[in-house]
Amino acid sequence: MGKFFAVVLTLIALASAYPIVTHMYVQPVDISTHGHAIDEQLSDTMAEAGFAFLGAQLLLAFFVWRFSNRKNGSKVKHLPGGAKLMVATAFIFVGTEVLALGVLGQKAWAEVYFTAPKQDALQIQSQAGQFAFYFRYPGADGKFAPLHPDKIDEGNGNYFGLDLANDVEARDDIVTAELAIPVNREIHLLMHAKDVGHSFYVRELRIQQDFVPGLDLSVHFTATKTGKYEIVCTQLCGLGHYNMKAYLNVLSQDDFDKWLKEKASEQ
Amino acid sequence: MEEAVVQPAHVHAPPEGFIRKHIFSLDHKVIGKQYYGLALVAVFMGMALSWLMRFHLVWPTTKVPGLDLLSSTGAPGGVITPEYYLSLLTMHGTLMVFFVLTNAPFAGFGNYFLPIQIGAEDMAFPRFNMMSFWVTFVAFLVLVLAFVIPDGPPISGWTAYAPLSAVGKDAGPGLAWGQSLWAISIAIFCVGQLLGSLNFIATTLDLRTKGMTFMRMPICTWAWFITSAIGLLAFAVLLPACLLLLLDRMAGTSFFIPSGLVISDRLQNHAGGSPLLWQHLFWFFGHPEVYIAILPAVGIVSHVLITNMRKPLLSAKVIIYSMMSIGFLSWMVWGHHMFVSGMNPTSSLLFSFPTLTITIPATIITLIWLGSLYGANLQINAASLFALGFVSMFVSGGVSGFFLAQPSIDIYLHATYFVVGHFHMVMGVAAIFGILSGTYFWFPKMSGRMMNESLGKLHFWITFVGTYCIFMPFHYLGMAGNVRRYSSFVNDFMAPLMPVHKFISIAAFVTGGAQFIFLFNLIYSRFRGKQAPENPWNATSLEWSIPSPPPWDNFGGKHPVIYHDPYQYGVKGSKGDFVMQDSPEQV
Amino acid sequence: MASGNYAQVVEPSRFGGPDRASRSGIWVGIFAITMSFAAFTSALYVRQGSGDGTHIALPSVIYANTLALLLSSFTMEMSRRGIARGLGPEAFGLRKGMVWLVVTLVLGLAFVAGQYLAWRYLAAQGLYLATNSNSSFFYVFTAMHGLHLLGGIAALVYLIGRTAGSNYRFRQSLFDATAIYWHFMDVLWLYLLFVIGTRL
Amino acid sequence: MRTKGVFLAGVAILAAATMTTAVPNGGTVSGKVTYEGTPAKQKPIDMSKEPSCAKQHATPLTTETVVTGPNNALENVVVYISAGAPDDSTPPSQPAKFTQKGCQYLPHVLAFEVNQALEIANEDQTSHNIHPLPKTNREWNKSQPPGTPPLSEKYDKPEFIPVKCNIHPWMHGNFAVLKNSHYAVTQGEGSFTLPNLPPGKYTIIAWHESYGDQTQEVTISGNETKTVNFVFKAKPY
Repeated sequence: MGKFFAVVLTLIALASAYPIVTHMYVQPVDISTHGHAIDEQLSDTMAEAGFAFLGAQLLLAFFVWRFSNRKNGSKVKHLPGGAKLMVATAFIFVGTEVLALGVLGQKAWAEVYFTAPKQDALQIQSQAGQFAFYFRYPGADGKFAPLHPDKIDEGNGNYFGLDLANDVEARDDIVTAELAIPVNREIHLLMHAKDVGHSFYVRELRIQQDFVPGLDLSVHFTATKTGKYEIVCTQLCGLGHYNMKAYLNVLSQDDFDKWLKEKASEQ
Repeated sequence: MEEAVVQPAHVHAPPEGFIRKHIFSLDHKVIGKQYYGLALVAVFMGMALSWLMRFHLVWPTTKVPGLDLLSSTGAPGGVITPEYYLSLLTMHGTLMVFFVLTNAPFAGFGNYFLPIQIGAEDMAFPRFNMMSFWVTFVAFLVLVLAFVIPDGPPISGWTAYAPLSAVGKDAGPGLAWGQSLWAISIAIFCVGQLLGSLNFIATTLDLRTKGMTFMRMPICTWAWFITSAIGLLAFAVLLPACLLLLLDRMAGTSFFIPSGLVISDRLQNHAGGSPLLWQHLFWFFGHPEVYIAILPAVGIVSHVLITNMRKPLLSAKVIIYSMMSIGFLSWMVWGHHMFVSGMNPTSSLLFSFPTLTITIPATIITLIWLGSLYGANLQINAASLFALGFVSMFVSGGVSGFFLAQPSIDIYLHATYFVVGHFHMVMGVAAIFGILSGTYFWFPKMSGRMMNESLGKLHFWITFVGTYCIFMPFHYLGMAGNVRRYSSFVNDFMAPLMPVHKFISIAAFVTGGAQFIFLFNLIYSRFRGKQAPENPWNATSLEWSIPSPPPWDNFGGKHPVIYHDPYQYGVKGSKGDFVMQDSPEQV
Repeated sequence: MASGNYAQVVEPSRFGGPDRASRSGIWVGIFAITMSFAAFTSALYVRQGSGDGTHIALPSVIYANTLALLLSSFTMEMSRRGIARGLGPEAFGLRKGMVWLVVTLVLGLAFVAGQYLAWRYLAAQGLYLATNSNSSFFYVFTAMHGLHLLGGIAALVYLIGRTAGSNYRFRQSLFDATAIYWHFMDVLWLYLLFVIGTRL
Repeated sequence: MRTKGVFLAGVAILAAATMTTAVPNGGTVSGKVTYEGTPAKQKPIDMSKEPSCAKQHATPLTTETVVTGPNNALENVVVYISAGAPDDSTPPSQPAKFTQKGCQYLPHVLAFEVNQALEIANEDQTSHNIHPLPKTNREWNKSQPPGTPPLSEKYDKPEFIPVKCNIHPWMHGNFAVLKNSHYAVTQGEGSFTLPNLPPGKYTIIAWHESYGDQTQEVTISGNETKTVNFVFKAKPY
């Protein structure tokens, strides 16, 4: 029975490793300038974690195979080196691993969070609400008009709560349901939550950031490939959470300008 | 002068009558069984809920016959609505984390065996002990009440993030009375756990019998002791958090609700609250809770492994110190649940390092187990199989934690199925394996009858393979960016992942089904199992020195005297290759 | 400390024993309560980050209450000493201890009543639980402390019952535990008063 | 077009409803509802988040807070008798039908009577959520997965109730819960007819979701036909 356990465990360990080794399920191609750091960090960790996983599982399997149901009265032996060896191993291997990954991870993290957006970054406001994303471009005057929650009227397409009646500056703001951005241009996304907590997740951008009501957060990124990608909500926000999504549309500068003009005419 | 002297409270007369014996009993053994029974009910409920979820995820529009009887609005015509899926999810998480993973390994086994293992006739405060269970039971009733009220169970997940959990009915079904019941239930639960932890600590400190020095306590006693210390702090923080949440919901305060929220076209009348405050308070409890679930299992498994390896661990001390350092570190890591929640990025790094550091004591524990297996005379039985399974799960769940501990990787993996896979492996399945191992090991002592070994082994094989089939693929889904807590996968990129989900669901049905073998075995053996001897496993600790089941005062009115460390195996003893803790013979 | 005088309930065969247990128990409980109030306090600090709280002028009755509570701690100690001595050779201490115990109870009740007055005073100013963050925290702090104090009062009533009852049968350790708890309530209140006074 | 079909159905129900409590060949009030000024521009709705709905609309739907017809006709105005006519003691037996199709509410404004059965159907391939926001009536909030039986509800107090779908923020509609059977909802031409009125003095109210309501008095004698017109002031913002 012990030998059987060893076999089963070995099979499980190998089967578990197979899809990873063969890259059966991997993150989609990275379209951001910072994503490579995250991906490298991920694969480094995968290598070390995979080694630890297989090592431990196979060792367990081997020992169970070797030392289970021995004939009665067979003398028990003790591992030379004993606990000291184990503790030392843990500290040396895991310790260095921790330090290495910790330090490397810091680099990747810093690329995303410790760099300020450039001056010429394109500012776009994103509002998350139950259960859709809406986006606002400053329009002709290049300014975001102030928001008035009491003015929100979704039936009328006023998702942000612009005071169109009294605030002339608000009338040129462009409100859209898709996030179109020019390729290779830094985007500074200002994040605003309308009701509860939400999150902004684009797998290809390697960006995930919560919307926290009452907190003005922002992320900045640069997309390097044109195309349509999905923006999904990853913070449980209510019954429509699964259906809360929008499209990120990365366009060439010209197409983007055309798109923006067209949207402006719809307002 | 004698007048002032009365019987110490712990010496209570043998209970009379059914009520006193089996319901409002002061006997730690009965209370332990009550906790275990409650956990058993909760775990099968939780499992049924997960079945419904897995079913809905892969067959979203298929009717579940009869489900509309449970909730006509939640499942009109038997089809699960998005909000009802979230209700199932919330109740599954709450039942499992609080009423199973906290109750069974810690409160259940702990209550039953901690006093016995230190040679006490009962807990220090039997009345508190009884209260702690019945309080917990009320908490359970309050929680499940949410299933039958018109509003339905809450939909904000077991983490109940504010403001979703705080604003009330406008934010959706289940968030009116359902969410309030949840908060009330958890608050009550905290009281029960605080009473319990207090009891455990006082008992361990002051009721150890003669010769039972700290280092002579069995590893599981240590685990329960450390866990109760963690629980004391954790639940002492969750309780205020729940009270503040209730005030926001019912008294119109604004602890967690900021200004200017518009929900269902209604401007909410709150100002200045901080949603992150809830996250901090919750995770300050929430992360230690992981260790409240896993440490007792670590203790139980070590206890079972040693007995079945017929040799002591390379070093019990090292395991104990590792558990302590894990408990200690667990207080500085709560922020790693909030890497992407807008917390100051520097603090993310500060939280990341201790989190990664926890892998060191965890690795030490694992290596000690592995190293001790070398040269063992390993007995294979249901108990030891589940213990070995635990070691395997502990590793599998541990390594995935390595990814999530790093903020940069968490940016991509946060809130994907990778996380679901991780915590189910390490705190869900692993802890459950610990409970099952303990059950097969201690059932003879608790009931006086042996469990059926072949059924036990069958149960193990299906469960072991099944859980890997369920939870390993979760990690792959996470790698592909599959978002968690979705009631159906409408995103374009998730379509190709559906086959994996089908596989997982089927595995879940099979594995869940296997648990009924266990349930049958439990009930059958309780009444038909063959009589258990005093010490069926030739074990050394005190619980095996008394009859099975033990008398109401454990040691028949006297206190045992301890002569040895808990694990004298692989020695020449009068009874065989072991010497009991309380036997005076020299080793 | 007193319980040493009555070693007969402590079985030498084991560590500590049930009598120690109730005192370790109370310390553990105090630890947990401290933790809870630490959580409340940190909540206050985080919450005040968004600074929408308006300063609260503390009603002067608060200080009277504080005085009452401090006194009660003193009388509690007198009572404990008295009873302790009473169990020794000179039994007259018992009656004395009893008197002090009742005084302590009265002072405790006075404190609770005084806190209630403070609430009325705030309500009269239109400051209710949900008015603003500071008023919220004022009510939460005082209410939570009040609840814990009522627990102490219940213990006092129990002790008085047992002490006045047949032949002064009670457990000294229980008495000590109550005393420790009562003093802690005192300290806790001083801390809260400081927080309320400086932050609200 | 499908929309018209449902409207016709709606009208048919209205007619039937009217029959139930009608006095044959009584008087009639008819007229036209128009606007003056520039109404707010109706914005196209981007449904890309719900492809199964988006592909049902060749040209994107626009918001429907102000729907106008030729020569300043104003649609979706509920014209009803608020005083003069007795409350309808027995609500009509036929249910008022409210349909979700292409992530749009059909009709946009549904008028029905107190305690009349309200039947809500989901003809889409996606889950919808129906969340009416009443002030005086009981509030409920239900989801309706595709292929589930229609929901049946009723309201016991007269009220104008905005309706929204929590899953699709752009979906907004209105319930007009009325006391009697004398009502009409204006269509493309902005015209309405309230037939079979017994002689008497009536207060007639025209209600519009964006422009509020207007009141007029009218006295009917015999089976004459009185003309009453309403003109709403429209603002661009």
